[in-house]
Amino acid sequence: MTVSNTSDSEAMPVADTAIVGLSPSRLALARFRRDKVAVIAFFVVCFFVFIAIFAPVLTSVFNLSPYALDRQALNDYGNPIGYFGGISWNHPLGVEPGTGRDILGRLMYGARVSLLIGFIGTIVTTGVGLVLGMVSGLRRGLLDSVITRVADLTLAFPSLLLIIALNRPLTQRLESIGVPKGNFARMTYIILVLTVFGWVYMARLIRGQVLSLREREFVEAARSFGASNTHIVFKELLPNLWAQVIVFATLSLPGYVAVEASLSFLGIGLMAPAASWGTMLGDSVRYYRADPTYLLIPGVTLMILVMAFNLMGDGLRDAVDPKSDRQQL
Amino acid sequence: MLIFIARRLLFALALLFAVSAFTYVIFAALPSDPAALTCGKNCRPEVIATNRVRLGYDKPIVVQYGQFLNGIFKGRSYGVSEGVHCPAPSLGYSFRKHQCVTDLITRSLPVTASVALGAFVLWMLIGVGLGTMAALKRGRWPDRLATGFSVVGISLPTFFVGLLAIMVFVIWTGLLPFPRYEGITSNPAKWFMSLILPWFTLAIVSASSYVRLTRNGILEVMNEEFVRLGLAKGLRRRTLIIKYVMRAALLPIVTIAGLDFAALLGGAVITESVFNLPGMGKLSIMAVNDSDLPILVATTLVAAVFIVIANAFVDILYGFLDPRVRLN
Amino acid sequence: MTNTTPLLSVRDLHVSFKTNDGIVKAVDGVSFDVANGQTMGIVGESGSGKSVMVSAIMRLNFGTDVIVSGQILLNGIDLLALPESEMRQVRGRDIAMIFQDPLSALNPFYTVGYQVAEAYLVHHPKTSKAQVEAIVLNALDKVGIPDARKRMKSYPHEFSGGMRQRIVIAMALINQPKLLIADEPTTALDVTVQAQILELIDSLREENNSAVMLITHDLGVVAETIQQVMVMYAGRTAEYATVQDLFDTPSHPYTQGLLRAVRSFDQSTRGSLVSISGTPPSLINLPEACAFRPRCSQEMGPQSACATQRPELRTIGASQSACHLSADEVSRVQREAFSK
Amino acid sequence: MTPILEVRDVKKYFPSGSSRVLQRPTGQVKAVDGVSLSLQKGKTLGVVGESGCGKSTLARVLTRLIEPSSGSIFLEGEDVTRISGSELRRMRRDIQIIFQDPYSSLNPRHSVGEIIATPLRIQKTVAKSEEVGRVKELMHLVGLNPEHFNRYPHEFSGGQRQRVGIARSLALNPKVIVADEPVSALDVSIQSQILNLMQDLQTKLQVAFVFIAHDLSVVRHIADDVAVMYLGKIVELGPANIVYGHPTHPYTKALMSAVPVANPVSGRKIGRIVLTGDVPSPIDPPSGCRFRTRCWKAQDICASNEPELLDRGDGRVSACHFPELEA
Amino acid sequence: MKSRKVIIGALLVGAFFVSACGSSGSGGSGSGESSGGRSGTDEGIKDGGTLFILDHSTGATNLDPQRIYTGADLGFLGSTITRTLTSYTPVAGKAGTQLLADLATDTGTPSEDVKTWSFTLRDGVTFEDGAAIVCADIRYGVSRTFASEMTGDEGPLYATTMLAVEGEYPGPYTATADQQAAYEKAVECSEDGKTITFHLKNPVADFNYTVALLAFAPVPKASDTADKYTLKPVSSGPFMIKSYEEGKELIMVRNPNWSADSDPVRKPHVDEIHWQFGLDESVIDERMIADAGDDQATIVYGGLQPENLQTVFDDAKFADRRTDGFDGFVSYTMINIKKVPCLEVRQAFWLALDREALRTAGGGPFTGEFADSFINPLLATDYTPGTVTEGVNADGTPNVEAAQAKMDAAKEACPEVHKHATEEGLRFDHGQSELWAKLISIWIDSLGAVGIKIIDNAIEPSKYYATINKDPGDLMRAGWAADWNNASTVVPELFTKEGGFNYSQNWEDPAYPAFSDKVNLAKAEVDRSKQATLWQELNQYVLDQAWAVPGSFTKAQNLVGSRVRNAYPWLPFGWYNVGAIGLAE
Repeated sequence: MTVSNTSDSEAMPVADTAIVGLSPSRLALARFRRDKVAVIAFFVVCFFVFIAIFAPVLTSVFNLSPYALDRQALNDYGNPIGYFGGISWNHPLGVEPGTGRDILGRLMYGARVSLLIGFIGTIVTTGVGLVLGMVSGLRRGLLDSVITRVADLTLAFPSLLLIIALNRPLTQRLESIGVPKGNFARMTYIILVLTVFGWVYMARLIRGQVLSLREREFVEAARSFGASNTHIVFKELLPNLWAQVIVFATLSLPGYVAVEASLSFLGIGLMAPAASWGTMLGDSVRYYRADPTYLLIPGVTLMILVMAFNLMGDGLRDAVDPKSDRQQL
Repeated sequence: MLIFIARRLLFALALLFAVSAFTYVIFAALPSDPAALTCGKNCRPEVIATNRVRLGYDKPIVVQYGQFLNGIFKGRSYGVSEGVHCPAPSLGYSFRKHQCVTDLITRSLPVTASVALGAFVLWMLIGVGLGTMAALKRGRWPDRLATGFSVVGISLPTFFVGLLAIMVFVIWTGLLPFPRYEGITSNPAKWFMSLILPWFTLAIVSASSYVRLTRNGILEVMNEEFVRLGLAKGLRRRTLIIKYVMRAALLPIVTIAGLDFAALLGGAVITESVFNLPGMGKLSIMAVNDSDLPILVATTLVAAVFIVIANAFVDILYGFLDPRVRLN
Repeated sequence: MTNTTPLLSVRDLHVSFKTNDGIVKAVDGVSFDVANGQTMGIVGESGSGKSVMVSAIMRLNFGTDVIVSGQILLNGIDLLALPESEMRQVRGRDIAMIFQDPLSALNPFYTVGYQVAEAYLVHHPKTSKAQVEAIVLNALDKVGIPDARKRMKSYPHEFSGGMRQRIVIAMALINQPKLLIADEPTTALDVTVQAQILELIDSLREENNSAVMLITHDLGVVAETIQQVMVMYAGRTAEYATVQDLFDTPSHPYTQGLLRAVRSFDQSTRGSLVSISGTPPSLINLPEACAFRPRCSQEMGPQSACATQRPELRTIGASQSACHLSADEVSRVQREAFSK
Repeated sequence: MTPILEVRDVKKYFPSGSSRVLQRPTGQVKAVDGVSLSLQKGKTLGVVGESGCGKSTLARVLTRLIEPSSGSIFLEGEDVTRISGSELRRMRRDIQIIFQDPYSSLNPRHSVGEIIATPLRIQKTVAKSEEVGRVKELMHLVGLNPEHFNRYPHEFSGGQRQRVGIARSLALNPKVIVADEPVSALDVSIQSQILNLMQDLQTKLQVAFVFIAHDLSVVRHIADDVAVMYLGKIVELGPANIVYGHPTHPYTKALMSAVPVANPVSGRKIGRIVLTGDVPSPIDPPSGCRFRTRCWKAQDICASNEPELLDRGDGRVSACHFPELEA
Repeated sequence: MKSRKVIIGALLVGAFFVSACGSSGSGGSGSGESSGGRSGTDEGIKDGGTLFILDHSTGATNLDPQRIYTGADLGFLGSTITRTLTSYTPVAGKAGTQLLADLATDTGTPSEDVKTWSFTLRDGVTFEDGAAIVCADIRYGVSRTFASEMTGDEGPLYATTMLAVEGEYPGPYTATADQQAAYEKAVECSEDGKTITFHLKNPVADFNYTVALLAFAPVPKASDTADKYTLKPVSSGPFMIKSYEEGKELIMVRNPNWSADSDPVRKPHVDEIHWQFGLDESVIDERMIADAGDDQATIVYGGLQPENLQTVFDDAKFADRRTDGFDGFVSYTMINIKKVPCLEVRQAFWLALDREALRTAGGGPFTGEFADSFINPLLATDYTPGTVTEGVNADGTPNVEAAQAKMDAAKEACPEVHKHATEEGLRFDHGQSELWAKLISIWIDSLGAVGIKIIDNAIEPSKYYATINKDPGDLMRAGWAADWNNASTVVPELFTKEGGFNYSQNWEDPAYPAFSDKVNLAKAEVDRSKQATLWQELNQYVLDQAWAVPGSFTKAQNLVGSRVRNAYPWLPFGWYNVGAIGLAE
């Protein structure tokens, strides 16, 4: 029981092996690695991303053009020849009825559309939500009220209905202000509306987080050194928000992929000949008697991707926030 | 409490006004011409021009909005020599369907309500039931099953579930007849049969997130000190779970459910499309395909009204159910 | 120790949890007795396992990932062996409990009157409404809730911290339990209120002739109201003695350190305070050796028993102590530090 | 000698119970209601009081984390109450704060090295190249292993974290440190380590402390002067040994007697004054003497007249109509 | 083969006619009568029962007689609730195109110069409320055609173009007394209300066919609800509307005030007709294939989906219930002469298009036969096989070499148009649909092979005409059928400047004046066989100038319930004589 003042006698709670500290992100990563389901889901996602990026290469290497018509694969009625929608060596997942286009090739290209919309939509939504949420949380008063009210108003609208209703006119308007016509404008529209209706959730989450973080004493500490708002936002708050942001983004991404598919299914997504999983599903619906395989393949693929993202997001959330207890599947 | 309610209702009213103005402006500012819809295949531009004036679409948006609001409270006449009158509350007249929009909505609303109500009951049963089971049997197989269900359910797009359901239950096995909506008053049995698939489709998709919400909510409350005190008092586990845990855990869930239900009342767009139910969602989709602006404005507005009312209702209900909110 | 048959007798209690990082031995072989009408204190720093232990006695947190072994005998009946239905009868009737934070311990959705009544009705289901109301009123009066009849209908959040704790006490005592476990009952309260609550508990104990187990991290609290004390460190018993003996002749180096630190607060002179160096150990994969060794001023070196063996509880002087030091060494230290 | 820190009649009122309809506050919480203090270089002023007495608000007002509603604060004789911009930044070097909660006061995403270096970076007092050296020096000063500078807060125990907090507050060589309950979140066995450290640092660096605590016995050791606060006001203020030796205000007396004494014989219920009831709400404090509702000596005058802080002749002041003066 | 209708690809959802594209080549040899077995006969027919009609669309396009212009609707409503002065013979086959007196006592009396036509009303003809139908009702009905603001010009406009009304006449709702008087001078009504006389601007030799259009049906003024009349028109036929709910069901019941004696055309068998809307097309097919319960007494508004043709036509068990035949339409692609003033490019377009692939995507040979004329072979008098550009393959596959040669020639002859077609691209307007989402890629591919760039412009169906009226593209898709047995309802309508549906803007072409003059000649020709020769020559002229590309003589396939009888295709309307359908036990 010595009088201790400058001693380093306090027992180190962590084994003294490495002097390099384990940052919370590394800890989360380690926890994530232990979650087998999440890791598998992560690889599935990677697989789809890989396919999407290299779709042109892959389809040309394996000769699975998504656009080439194959009359030989169809009978006189325009239906695929052979079982299960015409599955064959030439067409590993069969062909599209009516045209004989290769389904695997179209799926690969469809992955590009789905993931592109998913990723861009998520990034834009998250970005907008993050900024507005931070502003709202940090600046109480008028700006906060305005943002909160706009959020209330946004939530009061039936989003899907408006997205559907505004599709044509707004796409046209986009085209008239110089956005390249056709699918580019359509994708721009989808991302735009997803953002308009999606930012609220992110902003609310971030606002809440900021409100609680700003009460934390380390923010006060920074202010007591004369830290500027910029410092507080970028050095103190943001590092604490990233985890939440990433988790939220991961969990909302599959939502956007599914929304794109639903919109395309309702006929307001992308247009032919571009392949999107949603348009494929929308088309395949007509063939559920004649060619059920055609319906199942894009449907199940979509489901697998969405599920992989969800499971990965769950895993990430658990890794980032160990308190949120989710049993492994 | 009365002040709380009054304040909440006032806010709802303001929001409603904002929503209606916003809806009207959004649609009115669009580059689509409602007057063009009054015209057929070999239509002449003069006809469109005349009708634009007659319908008031040539006037400034503010004036149009004023007329629209006036129509809601006082009714309004439309068409050739004002030949058509829609009594209050008039939400407009559809020249495509030759009917007062209010009539169209009152006709489709019961369908949507039937869909929404059944689906709501089912999904709350499934969601809250499975979620509770998962929480109580945490870590064991019922938990895994429920969690698995929720992940799969969340990952399935509604329309895909619906299509699969038709494929499996109607076409392949023939267990159910082809869905065709029948009013509950005209034939309750048929009504029920026609709605089974839509109910389950919506329920499965929506229940998934409720499984999670319930499970996490219950686990969280089970860690609360007051639950331990209840146990320490000697309360039965069952009593404890119902009176202490469920009450606290379900309160936030019920509020979310209220909002979801309201959103559904505005039209289960995809489900109604897949199952061809002549509800609000289907009406909206039809209006979109027909570019029928008056209907779109009205359905959007009605849906928004449901959402706003549900919000206010839920807040007020929360005030009644949670004594902590009641005072402030 | 008292001569009477103990009311509660805990024998070799172990409680451990499975976590992702390993097994946490929160309680690691603890034994003690509580006699009728006695006040027993359990002292330890945060993480020393005291709260986990009382939960185990009440069997409050039995989940799949908690492992409990040993014996908890209430009047000779092993609570750990009881079926849940019988255990439920014990809770609240034979053993009642007061929690640290009265706000989170009260159910926010029900009036306090309802909650107090519920505590009674669980064990007296056939009581008439009027009777219950009278009993509840009486209980609230007793713990000093002013205007009890009116305030019965209030909700917990409408009360101040001290009043809430009084309500929790009323609830705990309404069935006149044989044993009252108070788990840090005053930690969340202000000093001036703490005194009120401690006095209340003590007076009610006398009135009901209950035994009280008071869990605290504050040696000062122990000194005032308690007869028998157990000091816990890292899930194990460090020392077990009467209050007088513990304060006069502490025999475990940890107790000695604690006491000296606390005493030095009370002295009026300025100057360096006495303190125990280091920090409490992590309970994951605790070594079998003496848990206090890294912080111990009397530590006998890496080859000694301190580093290799777990010290058993044995009688040293007036207390029982889990230390490898010999009685002579202990009394030497006691002489140096504590004899005035 | 000019006190290093002087506070004159500082008040801080918070709006409360705002009505949402009109967006206008309906009441005020008088968290700090006319507090005057002074502190000499290298000395420690203890501020004691129960929760809700306004001591944490006072700490934040002193460090300009909260703007006072009225009153003045002088740092080395210079009025710093209304300064802003670069002047305020400059002033922040001289007055620092240590927080109560060693968990929430350290940013979990920064290594302790970064945490300690933050004030250096913000105030740019140390060249980038010397930063690491300065951080290690500070860590050594507060008894942390300087090699651990790139570890993260979660890898440290509560006591060690509080050391990090202290190191950070020392980084800019402040003249005054306001310590807001620096040890109340720590275990007893750790508390004295931290208090010792603070005393040592004061000796070495001649820094003045405002030491805020609810525990009288903790303050007793470290403080040269003690101020007792009740509902936003100082009720008694004087040299520690005098106030502790013989409190004149009933509240001080009650507070002292309420502290459990870790001695079964001497401590047990001798002259214990148990106050009834709880601390009233600061939104609507009692008229006159704020302590009267719980005071056993209260008479009519206490309700009508607010007692002033009067010098009791021995270097301390107290605010009571019926002080317990030495016979 | 009378009624005319415009179809825009598969744009009219649920339309009978699944049109894809094709081209000339194999001549129109189809009989159009390959009706399916028993269902077309009255074998075992019993009076009574309910006939069900399944429909994908969400409601009837129109029930207002003055606003109806779709073949199937004209036939359906004409056979059930709306009577006209003249009508067609209710039998299968060619005999069905024979004109018959309906409300009138005969098929009309023209004046010497065929500029005045009188009809005398039968005795005992009544509306559903029992009120006698008088000539004022017909005059009022016809006057409604002029109210463009109300009808939106949805119905045929023959009344407005043919009747000799002096000055402007805006219809009965907004007309001044003078305007109304001017109209009533053109459409005279006798004192006794029995005789109606139409005064025409120009001679029209077959005006009695024109009045068979529902636009000339009677409407009682007292019951006219203007725009809303389309929801509940007053019946003059054997059925009347009991209830109509859009998106759900239209129920027709028997009209008690209709007497069989007064009606030589209609022979109703069933008691009620339930027209159900808003059904999924695939569901309709599934139900028809399953043929269970009420579906045995069901017919379908719209045809079989291409994906189900194989199921139905590969299986003999459907032989008695399925139909497959020409529907009277010719599908075609108009080329905007203003934007593509270069014959070579237009011909290259013709040569390069892969009509075979398009036909396959639309359901194979069931789609129709490659057309070589804009006049359907069913208009036997006026049809003769046309000659399309040299080199067009009869089997529908593209002739890339020939097309390329034309393009090369175009590069020399009209470099600007060539550049427009190959670099800027040609905007192709078509209705948006799932089928078109597939077809368009075939267009892009096959025309791309000769360097013609196609810019896809899928237009939402509801805005199709509004869009192309305002801003026509380079190419436009549609289908056409004659209004009555005369190519005068085809060639002038499609290819003269005055025609209602000319989107080729061919009046810019130097070759147009000659064409226009000849059309006027043909219109005025009273000798029917001379007139037919003129139409044939004019048709060939259009082909030579490549103002448009004929696609195919479209076919439609259908399936009826097993109890359905008398469901024979009624040639003038391309659908069943619904009012005459009966049910077997």
